[in-house]
Amino acid sequence: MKFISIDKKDWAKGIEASRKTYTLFGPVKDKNSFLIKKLENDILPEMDYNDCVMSAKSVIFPQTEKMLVTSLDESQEDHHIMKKSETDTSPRAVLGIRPYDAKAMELVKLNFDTEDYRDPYWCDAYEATTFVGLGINKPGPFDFSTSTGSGPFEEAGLDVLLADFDDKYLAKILTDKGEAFMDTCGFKTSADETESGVLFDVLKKEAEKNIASHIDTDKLKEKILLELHEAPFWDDFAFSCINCGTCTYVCPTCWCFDIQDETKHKSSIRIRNWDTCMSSLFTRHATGHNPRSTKTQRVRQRFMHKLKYFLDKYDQGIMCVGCGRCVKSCPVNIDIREVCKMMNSYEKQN
Amino acid sequence: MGIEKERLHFSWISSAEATKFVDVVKEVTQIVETVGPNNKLVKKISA
Amino acid sequence: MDSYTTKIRELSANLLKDEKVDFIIGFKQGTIPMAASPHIAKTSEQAEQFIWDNNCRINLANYLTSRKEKIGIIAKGCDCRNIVTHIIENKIKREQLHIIGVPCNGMIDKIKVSSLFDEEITGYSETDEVITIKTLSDEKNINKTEVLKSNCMTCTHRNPVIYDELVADLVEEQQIEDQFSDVRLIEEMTADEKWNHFDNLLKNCIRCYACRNACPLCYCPTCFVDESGPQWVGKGQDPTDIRTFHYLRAYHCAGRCTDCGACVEACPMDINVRDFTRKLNKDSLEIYGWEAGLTLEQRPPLDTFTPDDPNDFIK
Amino acid sequence: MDKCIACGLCAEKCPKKVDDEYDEALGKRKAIYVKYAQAVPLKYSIDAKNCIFLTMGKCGKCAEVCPTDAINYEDQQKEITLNVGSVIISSGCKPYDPGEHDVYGYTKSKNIVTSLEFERILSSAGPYEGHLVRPSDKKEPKKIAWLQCIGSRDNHLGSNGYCSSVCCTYAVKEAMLAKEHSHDPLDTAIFYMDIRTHGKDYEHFYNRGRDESGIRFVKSKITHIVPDSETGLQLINYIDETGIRQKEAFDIVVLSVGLCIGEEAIELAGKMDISLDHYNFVTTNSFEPVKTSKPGVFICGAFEAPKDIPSSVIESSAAAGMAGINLMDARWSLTKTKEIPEEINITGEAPRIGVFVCRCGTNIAGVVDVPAVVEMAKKLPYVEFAQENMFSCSQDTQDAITNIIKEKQLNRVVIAACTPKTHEGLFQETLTNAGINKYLFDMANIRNQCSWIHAKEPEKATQKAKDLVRMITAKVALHESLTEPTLEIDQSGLVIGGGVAGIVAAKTLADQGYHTHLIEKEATLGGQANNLYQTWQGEDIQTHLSAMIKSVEEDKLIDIHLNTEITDVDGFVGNFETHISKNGAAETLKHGITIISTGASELKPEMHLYGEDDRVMTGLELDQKIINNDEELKSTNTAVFIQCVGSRIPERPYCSKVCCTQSIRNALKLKSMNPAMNVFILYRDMRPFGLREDLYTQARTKGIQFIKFDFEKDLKVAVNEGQLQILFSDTSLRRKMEIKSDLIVLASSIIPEKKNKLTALYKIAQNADGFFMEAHAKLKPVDCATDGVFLCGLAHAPKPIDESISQAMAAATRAVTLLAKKKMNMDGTIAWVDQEKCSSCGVCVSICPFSAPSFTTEGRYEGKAEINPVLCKGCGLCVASCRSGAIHLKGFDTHQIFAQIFALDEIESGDAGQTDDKNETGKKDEKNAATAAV
Repeated sequence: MKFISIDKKDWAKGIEASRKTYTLFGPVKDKNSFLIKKLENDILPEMDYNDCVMSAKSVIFPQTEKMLVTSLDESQEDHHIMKKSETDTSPRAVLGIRPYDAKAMELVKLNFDTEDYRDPYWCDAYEATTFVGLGINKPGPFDFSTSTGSGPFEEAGLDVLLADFDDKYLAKILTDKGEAFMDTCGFKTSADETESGVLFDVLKKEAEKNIASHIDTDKLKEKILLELHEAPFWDDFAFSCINCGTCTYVCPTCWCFDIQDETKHKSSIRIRNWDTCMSSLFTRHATGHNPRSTKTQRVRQRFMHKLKYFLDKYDQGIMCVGCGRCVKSCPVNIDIREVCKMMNSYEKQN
Repeated sequence: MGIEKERLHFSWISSAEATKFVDVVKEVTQIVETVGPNNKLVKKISA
Repeated sequence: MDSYTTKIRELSANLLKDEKVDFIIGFKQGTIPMAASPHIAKTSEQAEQFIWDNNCRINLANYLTSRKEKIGIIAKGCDCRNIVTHIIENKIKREQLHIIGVPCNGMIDKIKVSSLFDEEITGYSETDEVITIKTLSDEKNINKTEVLKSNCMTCTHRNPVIYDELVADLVEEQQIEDQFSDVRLIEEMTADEKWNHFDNLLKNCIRCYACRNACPLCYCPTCFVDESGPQWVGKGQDPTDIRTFHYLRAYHCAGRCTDCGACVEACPMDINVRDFTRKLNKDSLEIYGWEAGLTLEQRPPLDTFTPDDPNDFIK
Repeated sequence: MDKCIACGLCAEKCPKKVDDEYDEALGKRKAIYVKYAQAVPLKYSIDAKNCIFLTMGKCGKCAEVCPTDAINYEDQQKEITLNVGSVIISSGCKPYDPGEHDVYGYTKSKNIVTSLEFERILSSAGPYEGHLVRPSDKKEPKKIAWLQCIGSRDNHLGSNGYCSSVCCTYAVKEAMLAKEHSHDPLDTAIFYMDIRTHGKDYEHFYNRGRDESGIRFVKSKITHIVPDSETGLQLINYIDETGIRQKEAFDIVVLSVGLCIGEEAIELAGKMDISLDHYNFVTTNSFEPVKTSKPGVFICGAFEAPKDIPSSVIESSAAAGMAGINLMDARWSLTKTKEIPEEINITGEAPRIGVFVCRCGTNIAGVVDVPAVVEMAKKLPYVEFAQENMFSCSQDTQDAITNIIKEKQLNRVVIAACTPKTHEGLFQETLTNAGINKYLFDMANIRNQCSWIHAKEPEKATQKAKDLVRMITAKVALHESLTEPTLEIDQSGLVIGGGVAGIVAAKTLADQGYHTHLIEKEATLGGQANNLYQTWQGEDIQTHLSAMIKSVEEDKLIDIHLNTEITDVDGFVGNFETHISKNGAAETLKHGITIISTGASELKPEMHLYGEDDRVMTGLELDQKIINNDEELKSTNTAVFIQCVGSRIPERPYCSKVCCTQSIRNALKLKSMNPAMNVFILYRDMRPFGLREDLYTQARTKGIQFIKFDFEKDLKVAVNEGQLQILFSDTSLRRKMEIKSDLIVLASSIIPEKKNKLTALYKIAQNADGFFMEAHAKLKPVDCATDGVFLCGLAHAPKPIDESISQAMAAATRAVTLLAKKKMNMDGTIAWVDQEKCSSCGVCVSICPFSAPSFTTEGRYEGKAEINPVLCKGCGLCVASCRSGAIHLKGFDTHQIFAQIFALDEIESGDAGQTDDKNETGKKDEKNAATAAV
């Protein structure tokens, strides 16, 4: 494994150098919180951040994405023919991404890139992106990533993992893509492999030790789906839910979208927008029938999908990386950790 | 909301007050012309 | 606030024991600091989970919409005003309700509090006037009045306007000299400045509609943004569509909004959604002398027409 | 005549120009012509006296050009015999001709015109297209004068002694309009004897003319007018109020000519054997105001007496009702039921639109490029057929459209023509005749909105016509068949108020065969008439009143409810339920119509020592004394009547109409009791209108003193050494005056009940004075804005007993027109609730002025709003106010309006082929369905 040492004094210069080749994304302070945004010229990523309301998923999967375009102008030869919208697949890099967010991308990839179907919009963007993660030295109180198969120094899905050592970053190069990015930045100071490996390990262990929040998922797999489905606790969880869908928007692993056509004058576009299973519109049929018409059904769907259906279908663990964003953002404090606890420990009463 | 106040006008005009209607329409058109075209809240869709 | 909690539990347990109500809606302790979660108690044991603290910000009237049961509800001043609006707008009947009124001293603003710290908050406790905040490496006492929610700072109806029982003596109402200074700042802007102000305000909106869903006034079976025939608003992130949603929602609340702040509380993106409704509240007060949810006798001014409605704006 | 399509080609080619009598000879017309643009039927006719062919035997141009071969030079007058049971005469009057005995220089100057000529000058369809100019040189006038009482209130040769009743108000109207038409400030002056604005709301109008428009009112006697042909001005010489000679020059002098009876009318009366009075007006009595001396012959309008439009319209209804009573048994016997083809069900069919663009002769085609509009229409989506018509409304075109609809299997129709206000019903009938629902139709008004107002910009007019047609076609494609709710009409009536008007209304309803409830809050019937002595014609009121009361008491169809108050009202036209409290006991009356005749009362003044000194009394109290034959009256030496007590003041700015006549009549009565008595009438304007002027003349000859007092200065009543004295300023002598009197009669005003609770119960409006408002002052003077509610008597406005009676007859007759239908179809364009979307908030319930929305009380949608189709007027208030978007207006639904707006947005392109646009519509549906889960 290759390690590179980056003196923080060289950081800005390196980032500037990468702009020639890469479009950069990273955390930016906005009012009281941090958001992952496109880094405009002269803007550096705020690497020292403790939370980020939204995950980095919009870099690959924008909330609104143009898919197809059509001209209705009959003087044009190709009028009324839907064509794929021009998409930007030039190299981009996400700096300072949370390791669990990158892990989430891998989970999402299971949906967008399958043997049968490949979503070109998502996949092209994913392939064009270099993920430069930053290990979390001081995990926050909501972080329960270690119990979801991820963790503060998780490497899955990342191309580079940075570790913050006060005056320098130690970069662990995980892929060729990652190496190429480092090259472009001009970060070339190799660090000793063994020594760096140990330093990483210490930091990682320290960080993992500081994670106070845990969930147990061990029994989920063996639970009988229908029994969980019919469990009585759903009503109680659903009671306070206001169906806002905030949890799905902030979630790094939620991937649902809705397709819309918009027409004005002689132009028509087909776009897709994030959708949320919390909305009753999500499943409403054109007939008016709605298989998930009640709040309880919708709340159950979200947690069952994350903690049971996904697990059963892909055998890649649960569809949650433990970032804790939904716990913090939920206006009525519905806590996935509590739900998971109930599901994991549920025994059908006879 | 940031739309110029010149773009909004209320008047009571009875169906019998054709003259007043004409006057109000003229006045409003004139005022709106001085403000120019409204590009706010106009959605653009480009293919 | 402990005395409130004790009293709430006692009153609730009695109501449930006497089968005066089918269930009671209140708050329970949240799973994270500075959170209280809406809670439904069907038994007197479940009533033991009720709490009251400075974090009971969510408007519980929202949970009454179109309920058929006999319901007990723990309600502070703004909740009560929305209960009044609910009754007027046929969302619930007065007879269905047993209102346990909570004289309120204002709720704290969790974002204001967390912005005082660089680290994440890990612990919270409170006494009457002081809250104590813990982070991984710090602990601080803060005077509650310094971190009040902004709508609580200008609230003049802290006491329940309608109730069956009270958990404590009524509190003294605040005397607010200038209730709408924030609105006035916006009113004084030029058209372009206003445009930019709202542009900036909405730039992070993710259209989760949490503001709408947290609002007790937003109970339409199909909201106009969800309507597809006709589709009034585009569903994407086009700024025009985002604005249209917020403006129209505000207008639907005109003369009905109690400034409970639930919309702001629910917003994950820290957008001060009240900037829209406050102006209409100010106009309602100045034009019609009307504050929503104070009387069962009258519908909001924009719901009705009377020949003596002010019409100075009509030339 | 059947062949004429009014294309106007004949008139265009006719070489003979004649003075246009419709424009009062200010303009020209041809020898073949239509009298005026709105003539019904719109057919050309030949003026035989001026036609070159008919007078000289050659020409025939019109027959040459006529495309339908409609010219018939041999047409002759025919005699037709009709067997009828009743006859109504409404032959009207003619304006006084000031040229016959020309004392005002009418024939000497073009700039001296009659008021009717001035109306034509002001009219946009008139000789100067609405530009206010002097006829002599077409210059804009700076000053215009009106001279009142031309041919009226004048006993000179050729003139008439009566007051023409309408001229004061119309002069104010003309002066106001003239000021509005004028670009520069216009000076207007009205020279008058008395201003008689006695009709409902006319006094307000007079006040507005004077105070807001700045019209000058000059009380004067005109001596003569000197026109100056060089300047075009006319110098008016007159004696002012104070007797001083004055002169003033004006650009135009308008002679406010009165109404008189023409020779033809007199001849007709002779043939009909009905008696006329000394002015040749038809003789009637006050209690049977539309009955002539000959049984079965009824009279209405100005042939009965000079009167304005509202009174004429009221009388016409009354006459029709009276004629109807005789014919009651024959009702429906001559009616033919029209055969209507069965309606074709078009559900599920794609729209097939027919667009018919009307040329309206040259009316539209003269400006708008009609063929271009048709060409554009042909390319619009769903349009199967488009063509132009010369006159879309003519019978043959109607038939042609019917055939085209059938042949092309059209299921939507657009007519681009004139205004739906007048023609929508006609075209809807065409659709009905073709077997398709009449709501599958809409109109584009390309006449009023294009060719008329953009007459000088034909290109823009054409573009706008295309836009309108494209918009309405987009909307029509989305129209659906609508059914009209049918309403059974309860076959009984309710009359509220048992005064003279109520009694007559109830009796008229009963005479027409309808069961009627008559409610009176007092213990006896009769109302104010119980206090009245005589009508102005001298008929004894008490005798007549007791006969009338007896007739309703004996009528088996009338239920009289005395001591009864109304507590609540449910229901609506056809099915009212009125809850009453009768002697304290509750009862509910069901009825189909309601007539409101709640009357008004006499003001009890708080001035002039009234109530403090027994010698001061109101007019009604004097009537009562006369009825009682009070001996004291005979020994009175001096009696003074003070007019306008409580009327025409800022607090009560209306004229009470009856008091001038009542005071004169009682003054005469006092004078007859004691010829030596000094009788004074102190007045502001004497208003014995119409034929009542005779009474005024008579009073003056009998020595009754009429003194115009200065209203601006105080009039005081005091007691000095036991003697009543009146102190005031005389306007002509300009002196302070004092009269010592034994008796003071205050002509106290008529006051309505302000905030009458019936306003809320029946949803009818009161005007600022507290009188109930009619639906339209001129066109619907006895109908209320609420369907099925009618008005009569003093509750509507102050009026004398004969007018109350004719209005009561009119109200009952209007009610009968409704009752006789037995059921009625309501409009199909009404609101409906999508209950899935309704949030039950109740805004619609609270905002509807007609109480149409309510909450469903049972079933799946319990608690959701629903709309009573019979009550809904389709105003759209609920639709606009529904936050949930649950309420829709049939025929004007959101997507229909949007289609129109989007169609406006489409810039016309010749290649907008239909198939592709269909695709677009299809795709919109797809878009709506695209909200699927992924």
